[in-house]
Amino acid sequence: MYSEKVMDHFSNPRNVGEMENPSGVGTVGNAKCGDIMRMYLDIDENGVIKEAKFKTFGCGAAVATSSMATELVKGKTIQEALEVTNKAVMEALDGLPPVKVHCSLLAEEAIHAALWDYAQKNNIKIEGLKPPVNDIEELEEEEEY
Amino acid sequence: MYSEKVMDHFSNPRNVGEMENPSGVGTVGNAKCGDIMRMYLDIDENGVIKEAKFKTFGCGAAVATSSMATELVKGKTIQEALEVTNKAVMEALDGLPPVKVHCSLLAEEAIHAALWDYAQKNNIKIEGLKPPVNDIEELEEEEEY
Amino acid sequence: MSKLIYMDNAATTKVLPEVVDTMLPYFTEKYGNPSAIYTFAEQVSKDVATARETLAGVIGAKVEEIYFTGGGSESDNWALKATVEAYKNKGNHIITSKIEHHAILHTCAWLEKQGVEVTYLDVDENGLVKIEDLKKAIKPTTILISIMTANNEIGTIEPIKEIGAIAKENGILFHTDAVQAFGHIPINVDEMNIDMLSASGHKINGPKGIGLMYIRKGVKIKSFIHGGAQERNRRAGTHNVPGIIGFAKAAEIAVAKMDERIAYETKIRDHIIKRIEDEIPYVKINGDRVKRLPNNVNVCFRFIEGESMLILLAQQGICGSSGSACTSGSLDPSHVLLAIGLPHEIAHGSLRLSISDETTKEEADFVVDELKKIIERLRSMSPLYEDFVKKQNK
Amino acid sequence: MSKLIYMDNAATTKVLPEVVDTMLPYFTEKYGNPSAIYTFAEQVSKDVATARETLAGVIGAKVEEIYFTGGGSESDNWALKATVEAYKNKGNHIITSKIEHHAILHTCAWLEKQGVEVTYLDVDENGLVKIEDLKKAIKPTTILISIMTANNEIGTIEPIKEIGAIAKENGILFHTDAVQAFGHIPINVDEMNIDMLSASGHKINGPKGIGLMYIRKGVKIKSFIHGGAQERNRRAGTHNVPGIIGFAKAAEIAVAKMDERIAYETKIRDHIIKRIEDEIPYVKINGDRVKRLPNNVNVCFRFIEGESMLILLAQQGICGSSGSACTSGSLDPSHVLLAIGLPHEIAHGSLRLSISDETTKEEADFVVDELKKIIERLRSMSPLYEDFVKKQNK
Ligand SMILES: Cc1ncc(COP(=O)(O)O)c(C=O)c1O
Ligand SMILES: Cc1ncc(COP(=O)(O)O)c(C=O)c1O
Repeated sequence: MYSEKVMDHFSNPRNVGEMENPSGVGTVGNAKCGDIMRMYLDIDENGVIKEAKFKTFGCGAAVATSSMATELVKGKTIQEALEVTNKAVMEALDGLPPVKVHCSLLAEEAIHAALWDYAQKNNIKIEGLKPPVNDIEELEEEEEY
Repeated sequence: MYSEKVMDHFSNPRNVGEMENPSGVGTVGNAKCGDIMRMYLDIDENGVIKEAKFKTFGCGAAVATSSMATELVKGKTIQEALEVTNKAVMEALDGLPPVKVHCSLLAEEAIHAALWDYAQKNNIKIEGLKPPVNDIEELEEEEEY
Repeated sequence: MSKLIYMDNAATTKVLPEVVDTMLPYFTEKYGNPSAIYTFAEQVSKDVATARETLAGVIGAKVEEIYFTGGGSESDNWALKATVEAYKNKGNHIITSKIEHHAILHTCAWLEKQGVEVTYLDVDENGLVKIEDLKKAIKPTTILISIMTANNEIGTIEPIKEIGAIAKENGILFHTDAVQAFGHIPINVDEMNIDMLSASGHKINGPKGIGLMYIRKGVKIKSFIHGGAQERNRRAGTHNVPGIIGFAKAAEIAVAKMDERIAYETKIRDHIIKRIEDEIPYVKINGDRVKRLPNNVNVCFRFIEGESMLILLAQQGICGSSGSACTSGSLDPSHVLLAIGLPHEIAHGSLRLSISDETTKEEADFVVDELKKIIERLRSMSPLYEDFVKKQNK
Repeated sequence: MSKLIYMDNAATTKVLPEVVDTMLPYFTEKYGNPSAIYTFAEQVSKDVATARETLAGVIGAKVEEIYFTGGGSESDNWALKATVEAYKNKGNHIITSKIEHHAILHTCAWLEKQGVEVTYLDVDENGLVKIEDLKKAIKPTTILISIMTANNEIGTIEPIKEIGAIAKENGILFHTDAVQAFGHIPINVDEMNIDMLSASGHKINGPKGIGLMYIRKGVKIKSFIHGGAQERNRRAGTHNVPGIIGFAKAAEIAVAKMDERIAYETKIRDHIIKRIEDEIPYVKINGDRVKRLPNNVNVCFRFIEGESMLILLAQQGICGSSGSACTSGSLDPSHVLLAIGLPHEIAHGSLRLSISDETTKEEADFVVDELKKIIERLRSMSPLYEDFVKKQNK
């Protein structure tokens, strides 16, 4: 079902983890739909992404696209990072099965959400960046299983 | 599909043939339905069936029931022959598949038709015998194939 | 019974040993469900995809236009019922022929009860649909034309290219029941403008219980068997993997040797027909002499009934079939033989011998030799023959 | 990948070698069409009759009450659609449950579009239909109750004896989808007042592409696949003889070792469940603990998603399945897990392990050991788990 690249990024995901004091962090997706991606970015004073980390709840494609997205934005300027589209992520992964294309959209959104957070914190405006649709819902306090 | 008895009477039918001057002859069935039975009887002055012959156009069951019917009526008086019912013929053959039961009815009818013919020729009335429903149609004169 | 001489290949065929060999691993080793995501099943899924490709190739279709079913009957039912459902806004009239297989005719009868209008086209004395009749039958409400590629009883090959062209011209869908033709004679869904096509594995030396439906891309089609998401949501049910693999292997072999087989079978077929016509009186060959499946011989022997003939043939090890009523348990003989204009009493005496490329000339000759004796024997006990002879002698 | 550990027997099973051996002659030797009248096919016809007898015996049915189909999905479709057609003068209301297989649910959805009224019963948190709800749902127009014998995802065994009794009391037909239960647990159609029952060959180590429907004598039923006169005119299509023979052989074996297998599988099942509950935090076992198929383990691991888990398991050679949406391509996770009241995010993290009597304790332990590592790993990369831990530590 998945390409070798996808399987590689799923089995050995790059940049998994949290960040203590990220320049920006964004969480997108929806637990109801089974996909949540959180991306942390460390951005230096020149606006270059020095480090990226992620955590993902989701399928193989979701994990692999998160991993690939962090790889792709690392070392890029904010403007360059904005051009890391879902198409770019998919291509870098040698494609995804049709039913999984939405996962790559999530990766694009996660980058945007993290950059938005960075912009908010630093009170700057990033050309071409829209506020993320934050559709992650608070984890309800269910009874313990 | 058929019992051994049926197969025996089909493969080695008893009493196949015509009769020169039969005491009675009856033809029943319908070429359209794929079954025609003709029975010839030779009846002596005491009303005992000395000889029976048949010709049949029809399936395995039709042939076997004709054969068995001729066997069963041979040596019987007319009254006894009237009691050779389709049930008797079937039993003597160790049964017939359900879809073939109508063939045994034909055998009973053939006996009756031959007896009716005998009665007509000799101007006598046989107790319990009804005129045959002669539903055999004249062979149409089709073009030659 | 000595040797078995199997001449009922239109009913079902022997599965080729190579086909069985190809299927075997999918029972006990590669048994995974191709819908599963683990590696173990992924290979199976790929093999099913390859099989689909092979089968698509037989009729010049695209891979994604092939849907697996449980057999030819299911495909036929699906084609008719789902088209009626999908196109009910366009109309509710179907055109078919009087000589279709019961899988089509009985489905049509059922549809009529649901209010669908069905036109059953007459055929000519060779079993050919008349193109003029077809044209006349088309109405603004006609949504589907379903005409078989080749008839299972008399072997007549219908003018489906012409029919497809007419369907296309009139914006009507064209379905063809190709159960007897798929893998036997060349079919191309594009050249022939076929929108839907039914085929079955066991008619081409493949396994029983597997069939397919070709559905042209763009044709709206509803599911017939609802449930799981298999076959792109159009046909539910766990894939019959060994069946699919075997069907494809059989098709591959059939296509590879099609030309050769057609030539060989045609020769044997015509030899049988010639000998019967030359050596047995009062016979009629049914079906078109030329537009005919290479493996089909169908003949009526006057004055005798089919089942008796079949049993006597069977006693010599010969397997054939008959359109006689008595083999089916109904009263009427084959609707196909009646549709080509035979009177009942003649239709009752029909014999179909459907050969294969394994049929030898010796077997063919043996069959005709035995047939001669059997016909003579049955005529000698036939009251119809008795009457006929008496009439002749008058 | 080292050894294959197959724990997806609820999806499909390996065909037993003895079953394959029994089928083999019917491909290349006894390939005759059982409807034919020649001796060559007569033996096949007898063997099919014997197979029917064996299968009837599994559920205490009469031979003539068993009809062969192309699989469980076809049987389910047939049962519902044909009952609606046959009993339309009586009413048009069907009662089923929210946790039925899609072969039932999607057929019901289709029937609703045709104007049929369907009540989908809720189930309790263990997946059990509530008898009181069933009683309340019955109307004068109710013609059919269709409740599965055992659920394919969570393994819950429904109270079908009680349901059958209620159906009978109210003069309503009772159909049960026994695809997961047939040959696995005892079923008796008379004791349980079952009028119709669906089963499928490939769930009991038999072949794919063959199924059956039990239809009690006296139940009016229409055909679903129209055509030839097979199956006493009720299900057309050339018999899938090897499939039938293999299905019967598999059933024979299943019945012979049923008690033993139930005992063994239950032991392994409960061992897996206990270890998971003891050794992995934040888990929920789904389905009834006692009224449960012996081969079914179903568990939700919080904070993780099922497909990822399946892929990592597959990398260790372990085949399982998940009710996660991502395995099906839809957005919603399993309707069964939602119906037992799980929130979406938890339902997404489900794993079904369906064992067999070939599953060893070592394999079971290996699976749990691997599972522990996999769950830990996936949680370590889950933003949901991160949030959860932070909240706990507050
Ligand atoms: C409960 C249930 N019903 C129906 C089916 C459908 O059976 P099949 O795949 O044989 O069509 C299955 C299995 O897929 C099932 O588990
Ligand atoms: C022309 C035709 N259509 C349909 C069928 C039905 O196919 P199956 O028996 O595979 O269901 C047959 C064969 O029986 C056939 O010859």
